[in-house]
Amino acid sequence: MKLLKYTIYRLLQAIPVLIGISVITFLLANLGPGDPVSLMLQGQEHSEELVRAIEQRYGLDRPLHERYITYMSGLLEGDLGQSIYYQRPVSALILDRLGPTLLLVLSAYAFALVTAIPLGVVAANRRNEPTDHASRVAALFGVSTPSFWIGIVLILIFAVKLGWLPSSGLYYPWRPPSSYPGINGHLELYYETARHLLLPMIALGTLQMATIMRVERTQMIESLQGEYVKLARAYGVPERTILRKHAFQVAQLPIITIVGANLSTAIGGAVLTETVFNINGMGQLFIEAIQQNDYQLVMGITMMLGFLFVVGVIITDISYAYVDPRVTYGERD
Amino acid sequence: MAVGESQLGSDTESAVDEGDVEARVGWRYTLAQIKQDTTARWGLYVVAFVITVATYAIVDSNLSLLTFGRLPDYAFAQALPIFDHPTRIPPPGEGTQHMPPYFPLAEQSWNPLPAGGTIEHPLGTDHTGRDYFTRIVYGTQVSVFVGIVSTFIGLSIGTIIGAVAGYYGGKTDDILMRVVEMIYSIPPLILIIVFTVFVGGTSIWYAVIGVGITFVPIFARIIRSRVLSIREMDYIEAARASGVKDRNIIMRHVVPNSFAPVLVYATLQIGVTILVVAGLSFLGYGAQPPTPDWGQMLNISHGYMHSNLWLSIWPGLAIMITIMGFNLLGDGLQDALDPRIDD
Amino acid sequence: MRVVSSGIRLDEDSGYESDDALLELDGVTKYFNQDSGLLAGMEFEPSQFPPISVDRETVKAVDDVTLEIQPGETLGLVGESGCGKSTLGRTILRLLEPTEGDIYFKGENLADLSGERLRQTRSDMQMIFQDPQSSLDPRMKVGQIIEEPMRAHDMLDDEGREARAKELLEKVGLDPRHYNRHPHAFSGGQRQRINLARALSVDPDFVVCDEPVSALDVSIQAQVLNTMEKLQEEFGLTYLFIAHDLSVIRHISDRVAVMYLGNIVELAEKEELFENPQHPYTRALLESIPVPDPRENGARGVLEGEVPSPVDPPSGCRFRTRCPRVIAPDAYDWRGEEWAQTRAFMRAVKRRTFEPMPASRIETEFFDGDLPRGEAGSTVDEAIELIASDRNADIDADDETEHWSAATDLLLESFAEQSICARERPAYELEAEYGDGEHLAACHLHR
Amino acid sequence: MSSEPLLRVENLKTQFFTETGTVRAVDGISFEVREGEIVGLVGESGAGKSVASMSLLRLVENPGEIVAGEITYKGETIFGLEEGPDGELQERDDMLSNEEIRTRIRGNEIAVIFQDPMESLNPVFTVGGQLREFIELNRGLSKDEAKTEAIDMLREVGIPDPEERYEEYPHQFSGGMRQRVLIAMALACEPSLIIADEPTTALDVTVEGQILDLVDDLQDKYGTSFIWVTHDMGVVAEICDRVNVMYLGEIVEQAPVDELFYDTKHPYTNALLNSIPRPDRTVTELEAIEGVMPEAINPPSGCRFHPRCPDAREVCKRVHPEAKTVADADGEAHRAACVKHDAFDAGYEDSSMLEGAVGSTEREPESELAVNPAGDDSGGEGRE
Repeated sequence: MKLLKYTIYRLLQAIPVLIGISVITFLLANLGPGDPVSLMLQGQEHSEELVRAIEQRYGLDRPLHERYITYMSGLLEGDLGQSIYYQRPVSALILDRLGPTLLLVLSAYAFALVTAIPLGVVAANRRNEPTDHASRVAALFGVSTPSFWIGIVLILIFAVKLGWLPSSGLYYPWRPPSSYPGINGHLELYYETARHLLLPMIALGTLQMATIMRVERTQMIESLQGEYVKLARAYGVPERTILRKHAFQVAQLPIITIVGANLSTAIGGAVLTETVFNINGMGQLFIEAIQQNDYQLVMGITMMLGFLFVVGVIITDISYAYVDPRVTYGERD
Repeated sequence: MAVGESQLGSDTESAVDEGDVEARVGWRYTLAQIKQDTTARWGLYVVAFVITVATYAIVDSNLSLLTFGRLPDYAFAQALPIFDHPTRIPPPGEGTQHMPPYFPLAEQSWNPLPAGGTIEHPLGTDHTGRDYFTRIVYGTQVSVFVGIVSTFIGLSIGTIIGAVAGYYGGKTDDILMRVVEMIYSIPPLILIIVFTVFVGGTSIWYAVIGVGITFVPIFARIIRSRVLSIREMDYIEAARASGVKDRNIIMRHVVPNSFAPVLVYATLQIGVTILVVAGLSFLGYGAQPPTPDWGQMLNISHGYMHSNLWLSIWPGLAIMITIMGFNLLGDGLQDALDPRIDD
Repeated sequence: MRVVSSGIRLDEDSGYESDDALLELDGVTKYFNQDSGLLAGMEFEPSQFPPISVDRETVKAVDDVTLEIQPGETLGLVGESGCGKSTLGRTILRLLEPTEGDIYFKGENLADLSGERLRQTRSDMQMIFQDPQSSLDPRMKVGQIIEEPMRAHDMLDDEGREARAKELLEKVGLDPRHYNRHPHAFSGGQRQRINLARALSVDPDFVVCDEPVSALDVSIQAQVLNTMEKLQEEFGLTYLFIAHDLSVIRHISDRVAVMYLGNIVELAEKEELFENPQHPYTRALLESIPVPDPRENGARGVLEGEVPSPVDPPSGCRFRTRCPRVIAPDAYDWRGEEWAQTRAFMRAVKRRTFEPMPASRIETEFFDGDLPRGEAGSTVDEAIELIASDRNADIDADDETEHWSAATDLLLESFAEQSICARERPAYELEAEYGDGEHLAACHLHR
Repeated sequence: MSSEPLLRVENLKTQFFTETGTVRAVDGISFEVREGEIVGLVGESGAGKSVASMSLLRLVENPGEIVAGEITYKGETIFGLEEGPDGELQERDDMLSNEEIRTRIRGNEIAVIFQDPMESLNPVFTVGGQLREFIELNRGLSKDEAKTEAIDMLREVGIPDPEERYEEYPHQFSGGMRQRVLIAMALACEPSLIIADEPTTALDVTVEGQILDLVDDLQDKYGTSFIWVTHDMGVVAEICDRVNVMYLGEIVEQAPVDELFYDTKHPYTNALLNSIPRPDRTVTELEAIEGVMPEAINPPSGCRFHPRCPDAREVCKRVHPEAKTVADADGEAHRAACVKHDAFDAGYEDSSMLEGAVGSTEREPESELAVNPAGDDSGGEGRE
């Protein structure tokens, strides 16, 4: 019950932020010297009438706040406007491309968490031993290397040199296998998905992995020095249980926060990774929209990505509240 | 005696040494720590090296390091990135053919490019025959310049917002931090691209400003939390009780005491900034050709992967080493200034 | 008359000459609004409409405190953590804005002052803090720290300030050569001495000492206390000495005020208060404290339960919920032990300290088998009905909790809330047995 | 006296090996604890009392190490060294292994109560869950049995409404309540000895009174022995049967509580008692102990207390006194480490007074200034 209360509280808190995102995006797309019309007409001969016609067509002749209100009321109904370049609803375009991006980001996170947490715990437990040093150096490389370059190197090794894995594209596991030539059955499709996903997942996940590992290590070290760990030791709790339960659980709290906060880097990284691996996701759509000066589409995507981030943060906040009782239950005097 | 403190100092009066927690500030102390800390020392070496190379490339834009003489002009073309001009994104249709932001991976019809290893071209040449080594060297200045300048922009605006929010608290804090959260909610890369394309134009200048603004929230948050914790200190209250003016409290107590940890963050942030700008250039929205820039070089070399894979390796390595230098330095500083993790 | 060589007192006439109190508090009150923020205090209650309400909790840290401090004396302010003693100290210095009330310092109402005027009066009032670690800016040198207040009030020139700082270092028992050191080179006791030197640099008349020795080891405590006493004499200081340690308070104070949950419950001269305490809380406090004498075997732990939340303090006397001597409500007719038994039963039910048991056992356990007579008895019986294990055999845990709280409400409303202790706020002036000062006790036992 | 004590510590030394040198936190202490008694370990911060008490469970943290001494508990060797064939000290064969210490001693034989009730409980687990885990582990009970036991114990230590509070988290408890939980934890494991490390220091005086009462009652009921670590002479007087006074890693005086207060044999104990203000009578003049306790990394020569001692003479600088029996109190030895007693025969009477001896006249604590923790005169900067 308390958790539900907190969830609703958190959702309400997000409303002003979401409105803020929409304002920022709207202003960026509409206020700059590169206003939509001139962007659209760039390089073309145009007359005043043409400009006015375009302005009228897209409602650009009305004052800014009116346009914003129109846009927002559409937004509430799930209408993100019409893409100028594709001549399709923005929402439909986004929906088309959302899947691969989510798949990529989530798998990268899964990869990062699965590798980083055990590594961080081991490093903390064997502090200042070779294992610790090795994992710290690895983490240093991880935070210092651009994800797209990791992608390129991975392609060079595994696709170009060794030819083991494909260098681009993605098979969508939610599509029927029949839509891909030469794929028989779901199992084969999943296998292909995995093969295609592996390299981009590592490329995108490495930074997250390194970040999470560093935090995990620091937190575990701190947690292992806690009084409650001393107490558990004094009561004969085995070191293994202390490491896996007593110290571990407390150390995970900041990890949850980090996962949420890093979502924005991950989404940015997804744009680059999709570019390197030619995956038709939101990132690619965004780049296309930018190239085509499709400001409606750019606005829609930016809002959507901001929204994704906010949702991600809310989810992590709620899981934090779930793990840490101090958040939902008020402090008692 | 910092070690074993947990046991030795568990009595009522903390040992004198715990005073060091707050004493771990100040320039002389910081420098002494850097000298002692291996990590920080190496970080300092790398950063110093990178900055020297960058400066060298600016001071003498006509000299090649290895040939000890003048290279043909085309080797570094109009090298200085700082003087390139904002260019509008080319109009639809034309743009994609003219300068795609990325090259799809496909066999190019080029002959294999020179692999390098010669005195003249130690790292070979790019697709237009320019010396790759020289371009890598010149790329340093773009990265270092962009990293430092945009971090500085983020730091200055962030400091003002964070300090005001933290010191005054209440509604001011609330509103400022809410705005900061809004900016923070849009993924940086996306925000920067939208900013450069719609507000400015694809130019390194707009990228620098865009990156700087995007990182304002990070600094604002750090400074704010630092100011909040300093505000709780008794010495601030003592100063207030003594009738010291607000302005003097901020200038003499709050600012100096917040600065050291912020410096650590700024150092680490330079690395992050270089990372982001490299990504931006890779997509074609950072430094524009013919400026030698690592991200942009990777963008181009991506298309020649099958001809000369080393072209894709060198710029990446350069980025990695540079960022690593700043990260090492920042980590070392942090270890030195943060008593909790005392290796 | 600001000549350094003429002595450590900057202006000889700064001593408050009037016969009146140096400091007078009249109904000083300080409330805090808990959490701030755009959506803070917003409550979501799905069971009501509208489901969202804004409810800001107010912590009543200091509530209606009236007292006087005479020039040259040390007033000890003692109380347990969270009782509001530090808040009161900071409110007096106007480091916190009083919610209500007047603070007269040398006849001038500080509560009315603000801005530059307030800042200027700060040279007359100083403060010493509890935590020797955080009270000195780690980046400043000792000399700068001591000179800062003088600089803020434009006292002396650079050389004069340095000379005075060095003189002060010597006065507080430190080596003047330490002028150029940073605080971290000093031990806790030495830091408190630097704090003293800083406070004295502007030659104040009044110093609020907020637990100045509680972070120090016992042997160092004595050193610092002795120095403080010596300085008080030399500088003609008036101290408000805040502490939780009754021994220290007894040593250093002339008069003592005892605080509980934002109220002053007792105020008297030191000997009178310690030898003839008139408030049940003061007594409990004195009885609880361990005496360093193995042959002294006092009662201890005489207080039940915990301090209630200052957000919603009890009405009337704030101590009544834990008071061992709550006055019987007049509405009923009590005989012998009846009220004492009922009170004990009421508190046991409220805190749920016993396991559910049959009605007859409850009666034996709490009332020796005899319920009080008349109306009181039937109320008690009703409460026993609610919680006895044989009256409601097959109920689940939730129901059980509900029954207990129903019984608690019934008992509290019928008895506790009816007592004069709940209905009126006590304030009585008594005749002192020791000395000839006034003795205030906020307890209805003295009505 | 004839029967073997519950715990015997002989010449225990625990040192911390730090970059700046070896910190001799505990330097050769000996004491014993008998069945059903409360033994006090008193001293100021840095005296080494906490390290000493943790050494008993072999819970000294890096870079600390027990380097010498013998700890015997119920006839078993918790720690003991012997000279090996190569002349190096090595662990004795009968010394319990780490695993044995963990399963057989910690918790079920010797339990601890820590100073800080706020930090000692894990914030992410329920109070009941933590209590249950330790009971399960140390008593070999099943989950349900352990839970019943835990709730009973919570009620026993005076936690209202224990069933409900069993499910609550530590932050929902007040400081006093958390300390009760820690006491419940210690008692529920049914140990024979409980080490209480400043268990009431963080508490308010009325709560402290409640806790002391509770411990007294429970000790009567269960007959558990206690080692009570504290700096508060008041608490010592209230609760302890016998007392060990520690100064800079050493036990300087050891006596039954009444003798300690009424027949004080060591100048440090005496000075300590004279320096504290009293709640029961007005003390106008506090006799402060001059100076501060030096660091254990570089203790003074001879008697470690001599630089602060009002009775110090020249001989005190040279002779390091080992504690000796100086009086007899109803069959109990009263030991003190001070050469002024006849038992030492170090020529104290004939020794000259120290230059600038403290104590004779009332002086400002200048000697405190002599202690310069930075170890230099250039000011604070050269500290590290």
